[in-house]
Order: sequence, then C-alpha cells, then structure tokens
Amino acid sequence: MGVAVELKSTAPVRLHVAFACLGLAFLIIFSWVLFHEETAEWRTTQAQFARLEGTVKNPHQLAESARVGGLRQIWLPELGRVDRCGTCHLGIDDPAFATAPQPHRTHSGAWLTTHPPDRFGCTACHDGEGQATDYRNAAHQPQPFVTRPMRPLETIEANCGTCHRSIDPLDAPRLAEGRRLIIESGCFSCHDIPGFEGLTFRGPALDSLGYKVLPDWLASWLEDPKSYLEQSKMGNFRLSDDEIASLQGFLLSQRAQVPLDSTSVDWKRADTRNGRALFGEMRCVSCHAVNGRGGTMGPELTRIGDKIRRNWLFSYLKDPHRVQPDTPMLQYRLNDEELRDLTAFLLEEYSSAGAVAEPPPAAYQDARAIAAGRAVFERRGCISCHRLPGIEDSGRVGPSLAGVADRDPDELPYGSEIVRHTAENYIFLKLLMPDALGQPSSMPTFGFTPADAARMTLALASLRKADLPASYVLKPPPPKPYRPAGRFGELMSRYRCLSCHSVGGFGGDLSTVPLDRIGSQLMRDYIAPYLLNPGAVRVSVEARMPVFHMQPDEANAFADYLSTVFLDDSMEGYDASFTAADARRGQELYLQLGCAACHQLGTTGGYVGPELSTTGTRLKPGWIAAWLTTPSVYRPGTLQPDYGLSSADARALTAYLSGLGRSGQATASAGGAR
Amino acid sequence: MLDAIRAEERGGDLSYTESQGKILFAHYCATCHGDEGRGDGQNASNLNPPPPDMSVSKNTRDSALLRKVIAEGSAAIGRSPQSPPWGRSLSRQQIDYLVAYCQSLDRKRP
Amino acid sequence: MTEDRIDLKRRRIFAVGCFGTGAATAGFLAATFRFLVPNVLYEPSRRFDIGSPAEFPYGSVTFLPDRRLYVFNSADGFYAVSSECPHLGCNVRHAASGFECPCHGSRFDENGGVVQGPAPRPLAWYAVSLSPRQQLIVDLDQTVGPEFRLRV
Amino acid sequence: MSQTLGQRTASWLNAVGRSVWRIGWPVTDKDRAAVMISSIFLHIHPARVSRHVLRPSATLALGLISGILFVVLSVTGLALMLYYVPYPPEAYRSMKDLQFVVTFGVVLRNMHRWSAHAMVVVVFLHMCRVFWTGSYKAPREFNWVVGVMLLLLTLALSFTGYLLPWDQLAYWAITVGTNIAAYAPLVGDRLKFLMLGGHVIGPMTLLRFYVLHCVMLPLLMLILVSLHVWRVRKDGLSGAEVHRAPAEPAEEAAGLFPASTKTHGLMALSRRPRASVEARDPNDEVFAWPHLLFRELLVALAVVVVLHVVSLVFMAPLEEMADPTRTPNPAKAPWYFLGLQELVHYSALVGGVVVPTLIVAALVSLPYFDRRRAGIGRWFAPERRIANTIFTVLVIISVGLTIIGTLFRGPNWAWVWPWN
Repeated sequence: MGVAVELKSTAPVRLHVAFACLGLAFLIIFSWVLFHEETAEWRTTQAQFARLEGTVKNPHQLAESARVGGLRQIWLPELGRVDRCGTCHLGIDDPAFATAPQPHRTHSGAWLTTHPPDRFGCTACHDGEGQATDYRNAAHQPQPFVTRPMRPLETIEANCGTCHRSIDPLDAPRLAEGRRLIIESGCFSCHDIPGFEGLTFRGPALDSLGYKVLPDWLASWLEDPKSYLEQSKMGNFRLSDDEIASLQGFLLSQRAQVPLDSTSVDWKRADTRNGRALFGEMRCVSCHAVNGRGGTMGPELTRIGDKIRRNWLFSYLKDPHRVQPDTPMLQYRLNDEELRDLTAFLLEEYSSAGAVAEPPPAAYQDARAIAAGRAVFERRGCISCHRLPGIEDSGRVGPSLAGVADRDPDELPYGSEIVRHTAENYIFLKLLMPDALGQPSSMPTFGFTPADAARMTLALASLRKADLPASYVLKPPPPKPYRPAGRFGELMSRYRCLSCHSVGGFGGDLSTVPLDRIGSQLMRDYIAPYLLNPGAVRVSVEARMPVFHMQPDEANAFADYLSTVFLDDSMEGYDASFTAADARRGQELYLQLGCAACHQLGTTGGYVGPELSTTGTRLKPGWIAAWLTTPSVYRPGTLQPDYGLSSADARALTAYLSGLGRSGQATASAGGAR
Repeated sequence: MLDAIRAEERGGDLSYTESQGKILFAHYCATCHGDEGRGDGQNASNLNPPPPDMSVSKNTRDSALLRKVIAEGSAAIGRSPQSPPWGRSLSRQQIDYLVAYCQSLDRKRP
Repeated sequence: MTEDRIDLKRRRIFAVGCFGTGAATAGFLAATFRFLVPNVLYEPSRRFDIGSPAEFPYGSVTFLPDRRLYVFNSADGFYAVSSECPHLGCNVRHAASGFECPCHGSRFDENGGVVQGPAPRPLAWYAVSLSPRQQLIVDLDQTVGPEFRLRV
Repeated sequence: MSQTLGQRTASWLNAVGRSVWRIGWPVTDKDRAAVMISSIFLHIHPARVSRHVLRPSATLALGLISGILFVVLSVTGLALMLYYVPYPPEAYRSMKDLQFVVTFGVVLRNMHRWSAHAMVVVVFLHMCRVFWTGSYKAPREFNWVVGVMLLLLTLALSFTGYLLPWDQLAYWAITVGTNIAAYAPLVGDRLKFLMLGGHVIGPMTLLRFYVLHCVMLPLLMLILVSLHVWRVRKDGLSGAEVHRAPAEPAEEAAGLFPASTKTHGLMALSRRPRASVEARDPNDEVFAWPHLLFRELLVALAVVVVLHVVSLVFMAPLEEMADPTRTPNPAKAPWYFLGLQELVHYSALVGGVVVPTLIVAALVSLPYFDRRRAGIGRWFAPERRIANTIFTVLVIISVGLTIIGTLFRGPNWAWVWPWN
C-alpha cells in the first residue's frame, strides 16, 4: 500500500528525465556564459602582450605588467569621455615596443608627451568608441550606430583643429593649409565660420567699373572667371545669358569715380622699353604674377591688356589709393611719362591679341536691364565680396558653417557619388561640385583641386558643436591693429608697409622681417639709403622690397622713426666694445660652424642666407648676438640654425660679423680665409 | 575626401609620418639636399663636400645616426660642419618625421 | 520489483537534475557577486598633476580640497600631507600648531604626528615628484615618511 | 546523558530547521497537503489540483511563464540598477559600460531586454488563451478585468523601460509613443506634458520613466498579480470544471478533505460561487506537491535556459546616443505599438484614440456582456463559435498590423519588403 501511495504521489519518469535534461542544459548554458566572459577579446590581447613583454628588450613596464589583467580606462569628466583603448594598447607609452605589432606598439612620435593621455585620452584625437573593449566595437573601422569611427591618420588633423584654433596650428600642415585656403578663398564672406570671425575678404571695388574694364572681358569673366584667369578666386556662378547681360549692364553703369585726366598724355610717345625697365626695377612681380610666376598679393597681370582700360590703369598707377582706398598696393612716386610708359607696356605686353581698339565707355541707359542686373547682384550675394555704394550688405548669403561636421549624414545630399555617407564627404563634394549634389545651390563653383578641397574639408571638419572646456581651447588673440598717426602714419599708408611687413603680428607676411624691433636690428644709416634703393639682401628670394622712387626726406623720416620707436631694449644695451681677439675667435667659429655653407662672404659661400660682407654697416651688434643665440624666437621656422651658442661664442661671432664691411680689410681677410 | 589626400600625399607611397617629414624636409633641407634628397639642391654647388645622395646612402638606414645628424649637425659625427644642428629649432616630433622621410628615400628606388 | 527499479532510476535521474540545477544556481550566485565588483573606477587618477611649482609660493601651505591634500613649499622643499583624518576620515584643518580634526578632536603636529585624540595613526604623506614637463606630480599610492622633501 | 554531542547538535539544528520549515520534506500525503498550505509561497496553490489542468494543453502555462518572466525581469532589473545612472548622457554611457566592462553586464541587459519583449508576447497569448477557452465567464469576470489591467501594465512597464538606454532608438520610440498618447481628446496634451515632465523628452522625462519603471509600476504590478493569482486560486481553473464528474453526491466522495467539510465553518459565509469546491471530484485530483510544483519547476528551468541562450546569441540593440536634432527615418514606436502607429499613419484620431479606447473598453466590458454559460473551459468550444471567430479575426488584424508596422515600413513610412 505504502509503495503504491508513494508511486502515485510521485511525478512520472518522463518529467524526471526532462528535469535532468533541463538541469544539465542550465549548467551547460551557464558555463557558456562564464566562458563568454572569460574569453573576452581584450583578455586574449593582454595575454599576448604579457608574452611579448618577455621577448622585448628593456620593457619599462615590467612592474606595470604585473598588474595587467584588468581593464584600464582614462576618465575625462571635463571632456565627457571614457577611453579604454589602453586596455589593449598596453605598450602605448613604452619605447621598448616601438617595433611590436599592433595593438602593442608604442605611440609614434612625441605626441603622448605633448598630449598626455591622462588629460586628452585617446578618442579626442583619434575618434572611435572609447568605451568599447573590443576591436570591432571600438570602431577602428566604420560601424553601424557609431557616429564617429576612428579617423585614418590622413584626416586626423581635423581633430587637431577642434582645440588648436589658430590659423596655422603647429605640426598640422594639412589643417593649416586648409585654413589658409579658406581665408584665401574668402569662404567666410558668404558663410559664418567659427574661428574666422573678424576676417574680411574684399574683391575689387566695383563702383567705377564702367571706366575700368572692357565690356567683352566683363561678359566672359561673368560667364566663367577661369576662362580669363585659371587661379581666379572668384567662383563660377553659373549665370544664365540673360543674367550675364543684365549684370554686365548694371556693372558697367557703375561710374562713380572719373579717372584722372590723362588727355594731356601723348600716348604715341610711349616707350614700352622704359615701361619694361620700370616694371622690373619696381619689383612688381613681388606681388603680381605674370605667366604663373610671381606673388599672389595683387592681381595676376598675364592678360591685363584684355581687361583694363588705359585711362583707368594710368589713373590707378598714379594714385591707387584714390581709386581703391583699401588696396594693399603702394603708391609709387612716378612722373606722368614713367606712368605712361608703364601703362603702355602693361597693356601691350600682357594682352592676348595685341593692341585692341578700346571702345569708349558707353552710357548704359536701359533702366530695366540695370534694375535686373542689380537684382542679380543682390540675389547672388555679390555684395559679400564686392562693395558697391547704394547696395546694403544684407548679411551672409550662405548658411552658417558652425557645427557643420556634426550634421546628420543621412540628411545630406551626395548627388550620384557613391561615397560613405558622412558629413565630411558631403563637405568635400560640395566644395568640388556644389551644383551636382541633387539639390539647388547658389554656391559658385570654385574649381578647387580635389587635394585642396580635401584640406579645406579637414579644416571645416573641425567645426564641431561640442563645447570644449576653455582650458582645452588654444586660440591666440587676434593681433591688435597697428595704425600710427602723423607723418610716419601717412608714409606708411602711402607705401603700404603693412601689406608685407607686420608690427605686433598685424600686417602681411610676405616679408620675413617684422618691424617690431627693426630699429635695434638695422643701423640708422643703413635704413635711409636702403629705402631709396633697396637691394637684395638674400639672393635666392624672389619677393623683394619694391623700389619706391621715394624722396630722400621720406626715407630719412622713415629711418628716424624706425630707429627711435621700434627698439628692443635688451639689444640696445649690448656692449659693442669688442677686442681683436673676439673677432679672431669669431672668424674661427665662422669656419668651424660651417656658416659658409649658407652665407656668402665676398665671392664664396652658399646663398641660402643673406650675404654677409657688409654686415657691420647693416646690423647692430645687439641684434646679431641675440639672433645668433636664439634665432627661432625672433623668426619662428627660420632656416638659421640654433647652434646653442654660449654667450662668449655669440659675442665672438658678433665681434667678427660687426667688423665685416666696416673696413675693406675685414672683408678681404674673410674672403681670403677660404 | 580621404582618397584625394591619399592620392596626393601617398603618390610617393609615403606613410602619414613620412609625408609630414616631407613637408618639413622641403622647408628645412631641400635647398641643399634637393627635393628628393638626392643631393641636388640649388645650394649644393656651393658646398664642399657636396651633400650625399640619400637615396643610395647607407647611413639613412640607421635611425639613431640620422637623428643625431639632424639634431646635432654633421659635425657631431665627425663630418664637415656644413649641415647644421636642428635639435633646438625642431621638436622631437618633427625630427622623428624627418627621420621617417629620410628613411623612405632609399626605399623609393629599387 | 520493477517498480522499485523504476523508483531507483527515477531517483538517479532526479539527482542528475538536482546536480545541474544546483551547480548552475551556485554559479549564478557567484556570478552575482562578481557582477557587483566594479571593473573600472570612476575616480580621479591616484597619480595626478597639481600644477607647476611656481603656483605654490615659497613658505606657503596650500589646501587642495578636491584632492584632500595640503601642499607645503617649505625651506627645504615640497611635500604633500593628506587632509584625511586617520580616525574616521574627516578633513583636518591646518591650524597654527599643526592640524586639528573637527569631528572628534584629534590633534596633529606640523608633521602630521598624533598629539592628542582618537586618531590611531599620523596623517599620511604622499610622494611628490617632478614630471618631465616640470609639473608637480602627487602619487597617492606611494606614501612616504615625514622626512620627505622634493627640491626643485 | 546518552546523547552524544553530535546527536544533540543534530536535534538542535533540526529544531532550528523546523522553526523555519514547519513541514520537512513531505513523505506522506498528509505532509504533501500540509506543506502546500503551511507555506505562504506555496499556498497560492491548492493542496490538490485537477489532473486535467496539469496537462500542458490546458493552459499552455502561459500565466506561469508570465510570472516567471516577471521574476526574471525583477532580478535582472535590480542588478542593472546598480550600474545605471538615470541622467543623460550618463544613462547612455552606463549602457556602454554594461556592454563592455561590467562582468555579465551584457548578458544581464540582454536578458532583461528579451524577457521584457517576451513578457508582452506571453501576456498577450495568455489573454488569447483565456478567451479561446471561455475562461473569463462568471465567476471569473473580474479576474479577466484584472488581467486586462495587467496587460496594460506590462505594456506600460515595457514602454517606460524603452527610454532608459537613452539611445536614438529609445528616444524616438518614446517620442512617437508619447505623441500617439497626445491624440487623446481633451487631456491628450496635458497627459503628454505630465508624462514627459515638460514639452520635450529630457532629463526630467528620463527620471520619471525611471521611477515609474523601477518603482511605481512594478509595485502596482505586484499588487495586481497578487490579486490575479488570489482570484485564480479562489475561482479555480476553468479547465477543471469541464471534467467535473457530473452528478456524484458529495457525501460519497472519499479523501483526505471531504468536500462537504469545506462548506462548513467560516467558508459558509463566503458569497462567492462555490462551483469549484462543491464540484470537486477527489478521484480526479492529484497532490500539488509534487505534481504541480515539479511541472512548474520544469517550466521555470526551461524559461531560464531559453533566456540564457537568447541573451548569449542576440545582442539587445543599442544605437547612437539620443540626439534630439536627428530624427531617424523611420522613427518607430516600440514594436507592440506599431500596429497603432500604422493606424495613426492613416488617421491620427482612429489610431491614437478611437481604436485603443475601443479595445480597452471592449476587453474590460466583455465578460459582463457575454454572459452565456456555454463552452467554459474548453478550447474553441463550438458553442462559442461566433465569439471565438470575432476575437480571432481581431487578433489576426492586430498582429498583422503590428507585423506590417514592424517589418514592412521603411523610411517615410513607405512600404518596403523586409527582404529587400
């Protein structure tokens, strides 16, 4: 009975079997869970590293490796980042793993010294998913649902730009180039671009265009600027024929300023050979390119004869500042004959079809066409780059580019291009072909090369929405404008010194000589003659100081002002009473250090640096000593090497160099020393 | 976009580090050593002894030696003093880039 | 007889099931415990940069509240003393004659040694070093004796 | 004196054990009954159950599975709370932490996620089962209403939990979901404002959803589940009634607890229908221990094993961090609301207000309108052909709409084939 009851009260055998199976299944599946945890990818990687450490010479992290066996993370609450890359990249900070295979290899270069990981982490520069602990999820390659996968090194400089906001960040040449291109192309005239505030881009003034250019040229220019000038900064606005016609009419009706009277000029007597000589002497090519060679500050002149009216050019050369008050062009002192010859030379030499019969400036009267042209002018935002009295600048026509790199890639058009959908690829395509992305665009086609567009994309890709803590942002304050008053101010404005030279960082960078301490650098008696007839200090440099045809009193005024105001007290106090022994020792050093490899002295030596035979009459000893000791302080990126001279050695070299040019003897002895 | 950069800067089969070095080389070195390090810079004719052709020189193999020459000048290894020391003007990072570029020069030719 | 055998078989099968379920459950409990142990810490680094030596004027005592640290720049060098009272962890105050704990009245001398009160140990001293970039580095994992000084 | 220390210790331990478990391992039938009655946890079962309801086909164990899933969800949910920070953007980061650095974190999260989905399905199926077996009829009308509330609670729990990962999926699903709610007449906008704690989904919303998901709704759920189970216990399982022996007098029934005794005492005061008790057939019943408990254990084990496998194989989705400026295309509500979203696509009023209101109203009032006694406790009883047909059609429509919304709707809510 008991057994029967027992059996009756027990679950059937098949349920027991099911129980056993399920129990074992639970055990197995749970073991699987454990196995899953224990075989995480990073554990394998760390084990590999531990093995590798045994084979590497001088592993500095031996002590550290004892602790290997755990996740490592860098927590940066300020940046809102958690980076666990160090979990697998264990050898990242140890030079002993420089040649180890990834992921164990040492970080290249000195980046970890300049950007300590405990302050910057990894993903701030590299992007990727810092929280992940396996290769795939860390987004070494693009992954679904990862907005910013790791950057290849080619584009990593875009991330430099998020913190480094100066125009020319150190060690990021592509970014610097991209930013320079943005400035050159004047992108910020139409777009609000963070980091480029306060910059202005000015195309030529158009208020007297009716007197300035030939109608045919204007039409072809409006149709495609590249047809006249390959390097044109103006993009192709893809205007219709009607728009071109009306715009041409509107622009040619702009005749605010009558050119200076040139009726008294006898053009028949123009001497183009004299014009050519003047063109060379005045070093026009320092700023203007001809046939692809020369500076880029002024307009290219190769086909200027096809474009410009004679009267206007004559008038402009005579007084450029009357025609264009903000031009960087200086005002030469030339008489009317010289101006005539130069004008004739330019128009004859640099035109495609020889002398063209110049049509007289027609009076455009068709009010409707002019109004239509004005409408086009306003609609396409021409005013952003070209001022025109009577038309108000109605703000930027293009959208703001703030946070452009964070735009939703799926919302952006890519035209027919098969590219990965990222904001950067969109920017790149937009720069290259704004009209071909499948949505209407009024952005002109600038015709950038792909490489240039890529660099500009890099620069734009650093425009992120994210707010960085101020302590991470590196942005130098903009230079304070320097505008001296008085006679010196007038002279400086007339000769446009600041187009090429800078004072306190304000001004141009064509010249390698900033004016900040020019008075301590150059002898007073050297400055005036030099301004009257500037020679070449450095043989190999193409852009040179123009010959101003300055008047002697102007040159003296410059010399006086420069050598009393632009002084560096630390150099002025230099004791210049050298002994003969100093000079001798200096001469030895000159040979010993190999100065002659770059500097010419007499007839021997290289021509990388300035010729030195007249140094004593040119440079002040205080400057020479300071310059020789720390050249890169005075001119970052200079080719003058820093030999780490002791002050005694620097003094000896200064003694020797200051002696050069003081007497014929010194020059001769140096020349004979070779 | 990436392709455009790669096409231009990896035209010479250069890595990122090497292409950074190339930019520095063009600024600091090319006047004497030539754009490709062949010893044919515009100032080379003024130098005696002339700069070596780095595309064949064995010395570029030794990165420590290269680093020393760049940082301390050729005089530091007992050669003529014509190649100046750049160690105070360039950062360690920049010298690393230059070393990488110099070492890529002899790779480019079979 | 057969029923007995069936019963025996049933018991064995039942035991297998119990073993599986039991082992897995035990594992589950162990796993729960392991789950509770954090693998990464959201804490400031134990070794950190407190700034350049110039930020600590000569002869000064600087309290870094977020690091719970007194940094001294004394005649013979830099040293760092913890502000955490070894009794129950309150922040000690720097007073004229040393340190005082506001919670339970412990007093310490200038070197952090216990003068009075329930504190069982002197205040901790941490190693200070100079980084390659000339910044002062404090390492909380490295305690030192009161003779420690860093000369800059 | 005669006792050794060992014996005394054993007896002491035995006494301690007995203070906790009054009945030991049951050996006799009496013990088997007593063990069920004396334990608060086991007392939700009767001491003896009808053999017929033990068959899997009777209930498919769907109610049990829902309960097990609720327990699994509570346990995993509690564990996840230890690493979860209900504030953006740390909420999202803690998801990543669970995935990458917390030991077993990813398994737990997966398990919580998949259990939640499974629970919605199982509770729905449980409701279907109850309808198809006609089990909502008297005396179980109110329990059906409680069941409907539990279904709504399950959806609410799943919905509030959906936001917590704070990824794009969560953010936009809740945006769409709360906007469907905003179509409710008169109170819609206020309701949405209250739900979100503002006009848009933000930190306040996350905190609200977190508190609702982790405290309020589970508490409510616990109370309602207790009520539900209690009513099941009191009203009996409908499956047992079908197999009731028709006319045997109660007095002749032999057994440990003669049915007649049940009607005495305080039980006589009970006003509930006594069908289940009066009609009990002792020969038809087996002891809950071990027959019912063992089966429950097996179901629980099976559920746990399946959940583990699913959690190891399938990762719970986690997209980019929520970005209010970037709407994914299409933005979809949680899948169980996609049927509604599909309707909203045609008409906001119909999908957002009329249909959900009608469904809930119909479900709640159903047992009070369908009062015919025929076909209780049998699957698809022929007497209930019309009711079953209507219900089945509605189920197919709602499942179909949900499938369409989930799988066949692509960007801009346009029709896509899932295999394309």
